[in-house]
Amino acid sequence: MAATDNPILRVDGLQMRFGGLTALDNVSFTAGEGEVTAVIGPNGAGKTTLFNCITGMYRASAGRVSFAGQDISGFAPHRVARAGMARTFQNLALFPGLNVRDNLLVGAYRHGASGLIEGAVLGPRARREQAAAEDRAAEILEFLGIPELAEAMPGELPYGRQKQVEFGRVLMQDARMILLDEPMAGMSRPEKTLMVALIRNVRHRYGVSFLVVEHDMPVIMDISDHIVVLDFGRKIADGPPAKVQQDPAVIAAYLGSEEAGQAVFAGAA
Amino acid sequence: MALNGTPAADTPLLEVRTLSVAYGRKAVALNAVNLTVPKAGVVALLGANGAGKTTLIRTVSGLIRLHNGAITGGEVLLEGKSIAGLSADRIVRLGMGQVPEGRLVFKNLTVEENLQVGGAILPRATLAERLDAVYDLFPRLAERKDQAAGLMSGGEQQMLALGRALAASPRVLLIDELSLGLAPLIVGAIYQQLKKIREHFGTALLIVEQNARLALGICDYAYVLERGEIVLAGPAELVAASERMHESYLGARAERQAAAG
Amino acid sequence: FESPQDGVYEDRIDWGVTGDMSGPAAGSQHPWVKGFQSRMHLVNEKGGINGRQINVLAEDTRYDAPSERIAYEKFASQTPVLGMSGMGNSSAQTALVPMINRLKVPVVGTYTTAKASVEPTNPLIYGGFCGFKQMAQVGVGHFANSLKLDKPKVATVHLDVASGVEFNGYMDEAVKKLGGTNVSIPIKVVAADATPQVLALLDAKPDFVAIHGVATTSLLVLKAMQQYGVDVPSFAITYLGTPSVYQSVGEAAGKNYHFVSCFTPASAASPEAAADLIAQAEKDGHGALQDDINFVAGWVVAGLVAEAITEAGEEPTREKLVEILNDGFELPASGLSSKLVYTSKDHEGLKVLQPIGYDYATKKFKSFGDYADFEQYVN
Amino acid sequence: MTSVSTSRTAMPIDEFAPSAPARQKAAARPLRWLWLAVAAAVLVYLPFVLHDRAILGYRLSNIQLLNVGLAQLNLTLIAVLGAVSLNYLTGCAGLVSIGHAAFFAVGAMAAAATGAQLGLPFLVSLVAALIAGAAAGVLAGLPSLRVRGLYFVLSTMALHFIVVFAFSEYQYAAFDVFGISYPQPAIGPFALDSALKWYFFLLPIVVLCCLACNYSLKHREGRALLAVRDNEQAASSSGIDVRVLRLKAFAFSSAIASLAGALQAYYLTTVSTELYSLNLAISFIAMIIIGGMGSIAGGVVGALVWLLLPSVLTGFAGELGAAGGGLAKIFVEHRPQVVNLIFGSLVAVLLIFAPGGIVGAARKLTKLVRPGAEA
Amino acid sequence: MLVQFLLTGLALGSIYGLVALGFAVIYKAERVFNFAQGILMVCGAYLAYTATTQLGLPFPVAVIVIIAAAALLGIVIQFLFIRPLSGQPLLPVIMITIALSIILKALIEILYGVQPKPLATSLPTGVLILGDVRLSQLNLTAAVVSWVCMGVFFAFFRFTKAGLLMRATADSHEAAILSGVNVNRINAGAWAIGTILAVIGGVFLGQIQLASTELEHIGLLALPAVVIGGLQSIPGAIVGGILVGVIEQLASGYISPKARDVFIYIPLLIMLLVRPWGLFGNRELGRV
Ligand SMILES: Nc1ncnc2c1ncn2[C@@H]1O[C@H](COP(=O)(O)OP(=O)(O)OP(=O)(O)O)[C@@H](O)[C@H]1O
Ligand SMILES: Nc1ncnc2c1ncn2[C@@H]1O[C@H](COP(=O)(O)OP(=O)(O)OP(=O)(O)O)[C@@H](O)[C@H]1O
Ligand SMILES: [Mg+2]
Ligand SMILES: [Mg+2]
Repeated sequence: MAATDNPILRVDGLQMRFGGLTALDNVSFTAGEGEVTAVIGPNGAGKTTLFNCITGMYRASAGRVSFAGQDISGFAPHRVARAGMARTFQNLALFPGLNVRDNLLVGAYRHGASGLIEGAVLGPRARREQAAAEDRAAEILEFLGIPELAEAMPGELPYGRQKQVEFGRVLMQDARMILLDEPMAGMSRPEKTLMVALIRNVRHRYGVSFLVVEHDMPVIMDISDHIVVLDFGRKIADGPPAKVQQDPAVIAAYLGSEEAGQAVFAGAA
Repeated sequence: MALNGTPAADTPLLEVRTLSVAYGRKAVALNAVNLTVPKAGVVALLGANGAGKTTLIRTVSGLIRLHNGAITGGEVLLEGKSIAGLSADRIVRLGMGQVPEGRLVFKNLTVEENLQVGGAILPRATLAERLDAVYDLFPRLAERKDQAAGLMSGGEQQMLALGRALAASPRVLLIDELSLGLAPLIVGAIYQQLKKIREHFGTALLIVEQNARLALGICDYAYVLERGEIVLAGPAELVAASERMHESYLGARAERQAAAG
Repeated sequence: FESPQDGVYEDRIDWGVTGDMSGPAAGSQHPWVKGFQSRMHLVNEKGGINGRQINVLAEDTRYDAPSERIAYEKFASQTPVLGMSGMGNSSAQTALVPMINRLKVPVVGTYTTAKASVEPTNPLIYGGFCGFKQMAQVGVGHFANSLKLDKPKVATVHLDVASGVEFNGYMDEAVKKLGGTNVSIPIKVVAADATPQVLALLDAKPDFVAIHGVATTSLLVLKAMQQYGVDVPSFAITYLGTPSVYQSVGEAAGKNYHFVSCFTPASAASPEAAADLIAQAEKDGHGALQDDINFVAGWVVAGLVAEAITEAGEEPTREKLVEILNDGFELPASGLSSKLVYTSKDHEGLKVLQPIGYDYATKKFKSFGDYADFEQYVN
Repeated sequence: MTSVSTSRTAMPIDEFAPSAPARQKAAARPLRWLWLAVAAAVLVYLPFVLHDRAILGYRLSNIQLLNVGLAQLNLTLIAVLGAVSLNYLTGCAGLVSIGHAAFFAVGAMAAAATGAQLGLPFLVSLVAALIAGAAAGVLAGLPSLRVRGLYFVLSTMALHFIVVFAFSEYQYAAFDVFGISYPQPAIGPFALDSALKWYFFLLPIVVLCCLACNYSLKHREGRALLAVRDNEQAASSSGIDVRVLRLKAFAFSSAIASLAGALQAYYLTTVSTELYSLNLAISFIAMIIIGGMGSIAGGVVGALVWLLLPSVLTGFAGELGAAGGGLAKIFVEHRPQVVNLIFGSLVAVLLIFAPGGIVGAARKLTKLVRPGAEA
Repeated sequence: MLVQFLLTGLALGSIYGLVALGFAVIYKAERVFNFAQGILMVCGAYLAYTATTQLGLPFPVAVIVIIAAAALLGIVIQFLFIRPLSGQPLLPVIMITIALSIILKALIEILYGVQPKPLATSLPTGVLILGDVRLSQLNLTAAVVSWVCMGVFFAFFRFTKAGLLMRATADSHEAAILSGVNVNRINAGAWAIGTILAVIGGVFLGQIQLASTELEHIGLLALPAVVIGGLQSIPGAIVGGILVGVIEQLASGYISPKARDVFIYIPLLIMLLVRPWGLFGNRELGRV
């Protein structure tokens, strides 16, 4: 299994309880460097919770997370980000009061060091960082094919575009690993296709690793090297797409077998 | 472009006539849209992001003003009577249910309370019966009766939103992006439930869906919206078979490309 | 003759008034401004002063120091006035003293007198209200005398703000002079109840009580005293001399409650002395205010101003006005106030006070004699 | 509006386009300088107009000058500092505070301790006020680590009452009941002893503070602040330490407010605890709402409107009342109340019809008039 | 003495609690932090003045008139000021309630003048003597009324459909509309209730003191009361009010009246840091 050869992320016995509910129950897996790892599972299985525990949004009840050789268990979100991990959110998380370019610029935060006062007095370092970040943002907007939207406010954009902007902000972080929570929900098929291409591209150029939650099975089968399946907070399968797809437990819990599954699977390559 | 065939001609349940809608002063979101939902019919509204699907739903349900939009032309008829000027809650009480985009549940209320609010327009006696029917459709909701809705997962909230709309026993149900964020199994199951809803309750459905294939699988009739205009309309099979549909929405070609690249 | 930079024109003289007309002290300062304006209406109706109408420019300063500052500078140069009256916030007044010395607009008839305005005597500032010191002296003197107390035990309920602390200081002084003791009992401006204060009173067992505050303070203290059966006489500072307190505490608690004042409410004054005031108040729609001590005070101060302007002659200027006032100026007791004296060393003005009570049967105020009878207590 | 079209030509997926960044430069540069020069000229000439009550020798009536005087202008400048700093905190950092008057009190206390008690020079006590304000700001910001929204608002209200209590204890213990008196401020040999001198001392301070706030928002941490306001979670997952940044913003904002408090105390020569009422704090909130939240210009405009409007209204009410008539009688009788009534209604109308404040409304207008142009 | 302080604090605090309860109802329904609650209380005192002194109505009639007028006032306010701002963030809504209080205060001063008015109603004004402890019957009546109101509203929100709809509307405006709820009517109802409660408190306070716009500041004490009790909690408002009343008595009695605010706001601060949702409130639900 490729993932374990060269893991960038190692999740070990992760557990998360909310009152009486165990949202994550002793989940362990690894994600390989430069690979796309998918997390799938029925609604409420704990996928978002898993993301939240890894990125420090929630403090796990038990278990460890190590990233790029560093133990990041219990890190606050910003420290996780600074360690080189970036994420998007299930229900979109943009800064509605900032235009698209500024949204992207926030992504460059971790590469700078200048403070409030330095900015206030136009200190040289602040200006330098600003210029560098702006150049980078322009590049990324170009890359996403939306340079003309730099001045637009995110609220004016359609949902799919907003998702792209969020992705752009994540790219600004130059992270080693990117966590995407349902990046393609609400997108049309051609847009999904473009998004898939984007993910591929980023991964190949920069060797960025991805951890992706997505319900669109064709897409998942298409892009992932490795799939982790959760159900009721427990890991029920873990392996390459072809194998997971055949796994009876997965079919029973998630994919379904009869017409329902067919409808969804009709587009699979 | 209209493909052959129109829905049943006798007074349709819901009819949208040359409807135009704009946000703010200039942002035209819908342009002279015509659409019909027959009694107990299932109609799908397809289209890319930003095509105006949500706008259409909001206009029909009267919520558009809450989102700073305004009707600039045309009318909306429910059983032949214009409802364009009515307040959204009036429209709901006239029998129009809605499952909005992005799961608007009452986060601080329990599942049960959410459903009770949904059915608040019903008399007390029928309400209990109706709630049982909803729980039958979604056993997961029955399990979580007393949980606060805000703590449920995305998919569970989606079910709740659907359940809440059904609790009011609407004659026509507007559903915006039902499959968004739902696991395939659940999507499949819910679509099965939609069929049941129509059969059991005779509820007409207007379904907005990104997943064209899924929607075409259950609807009688489909409309395709592009940049605020209907560009394709016709019976489901015909729409599904059309060249344009294949190119843009069912994505056969694009997918093959992606797979190759 | 015209002197626009001093607010004197062919046909009118501009005169400034500041007061809290919509802020926390409006309950007492608003009637004062109204009294001032009413008196000037009367002056104007009688032909003004030397052919000039008096034009009152009233600024609402909301008990706020910056507003007071802005208003003063306005009066100095923006809409220049010959002089001004009012200024009812002692902190603002303290803050303004340097500005007054620089801009030299005389303040004739202050509503309250801050220490910094009178020590040392300032040629530009003239008191127009009874001083806290005299209130304490007359109140203590009168009660000690009429209750035949040797070493009076006194309790002073006062607000925990600047003027309250000051008043309590004067009470200490006045009581100590008689060899008695004074207990300070602070209370808040915004209070819903005076139970803690009255329990402290129960503890102190005073022979009589002095009250400093706003109308509500008196009311709460009196009601609580009644509730806890503290039956001792009390007196309040001048500002509290409004009928509403008496009316709402009722006779049982109100008959033993007095206030000390250098002004006489219309109903306690002789009919002839009060006739003008009552007629004019009715005319201006202030009938309800005629018995309010603050209205009377404003009325009296406007009279003082009119008299000073008259004496300044055909060609009044700020300088001339100051000269007149600073050089030994007297107004005899009018029936509505005690006599007013300014000397170059003393600008306090109204120094003699009398205790005043309320007669529930006639719904009128009553005074306990003549101002002259109480002169003995003041020094 | 760009909408997704199905026949889109493919974006350069396989190619990064390292084209030169199209950073927008203001096309109308010279015009902008011209505007700036005009604004500067007006600001410099304005105090002379108010002082002489005339423009170029042509006398103006009080109403023509909107019943505004120089002292009022100076106090307004100080209030601008308060409003701008609150807008930085509330509009930009998203921390709603009704404790802003407390920082004015902190500044006044710091100035009292250094200037009035220790006799240190004026400028030194201003610096002391800045430092004390920053320190108090950090303390006041601590609850922001725990609570959000309304709960935080209430913690600032608690702060207000606690600081005011401290102020009055300090005042009564170290000074007298009438207030704290400040020495005559002077910069070296130059005494600030007239309204004109004060104006030219205050103006650059205010301009610099506004610029500083504005610039900080256009750079790394300032922008991060806006991000935190808009979406805390997304901000923290971009590497922003939300807690520390909030405290920094608090310190920055309250340092300016505290400076303003010290300046106000010196300007008024004596201040007392009653000055720092909840109403003062509320008036700062009103200013930023009226002007427009989240922009520095909003703070400036709001302070001008809030402080100058009542005086203008009072001026006109006076004129109207003099005109006579039935309604005019109410005007004369209840002028302060009528002014308050009109004023409160104006605020309400603004809130209802221009939720972005005056600045927001102006921006919308310019967008309508010149599409594509940003104000 | 301690017992006396405690009991007086309890009785007085019940009035704060009553005002706080009105505050909590409005907050619960519409998420509006109503700074005008204090001036609404003042309106109560003046309404009572008009009804009893100016119109000379018999007390029971006056009570009905006052309550009807209060409900109308609340509905009008909601219609004119609050409805247009629905969906706006925290601060503009706080601000419009402040603007509202400026407007109401000015109107009252124009209509009634700035001098306080004595208020005389037929509420019992005597003294109840229990051993060493003396309690004003007025305060006791107020306490009883507050407790009754608390019980009524607790039941209302818990067990009635209108209560459920009110909670739902508070949660999500849009979702409530989509459920066929006439949210305008619900919100107007909440304002009517909130105003009635403030007005009742105002009648009591006006009677204890004078009808005066300065009563507004006492209304401000309802703010810490609701927070300590829990912003949306019905019993919390009353208990918070009582706590504030007791603290006020103890601080004024044993330390100094000046320290009162500090002793009220420091516990508030501690409460915010330790248990921000208050003694009786619920945690706001939130998840990423
Ligand atoms: N903050 C929280 N408090 C209480 N319960 C929570 C919280 N967050 C999540 N849960 C519960 O944990 C379970 C897992 O939720 P999670 O959001 O991780 O699911 P998911 O796999 O992302 O589902 P979906 O695909 O529908 O988004 C759900 O049952 C949810 O109700
Ligand atoms: N509140 C609003 N104000 C201004 N413009 C809006 C608003 N809501 C939507 N729009 C614009 O109207 C157009 C149609 O949007 P709509 O939400 O109806 O599309 P949709 O077909 O539902 O898209 P999606 O599949 O992304 O949900 C878009 O260009 C969108 O940007
Ligand atoms: Mg999820
Ligand atoms: Mg949509």
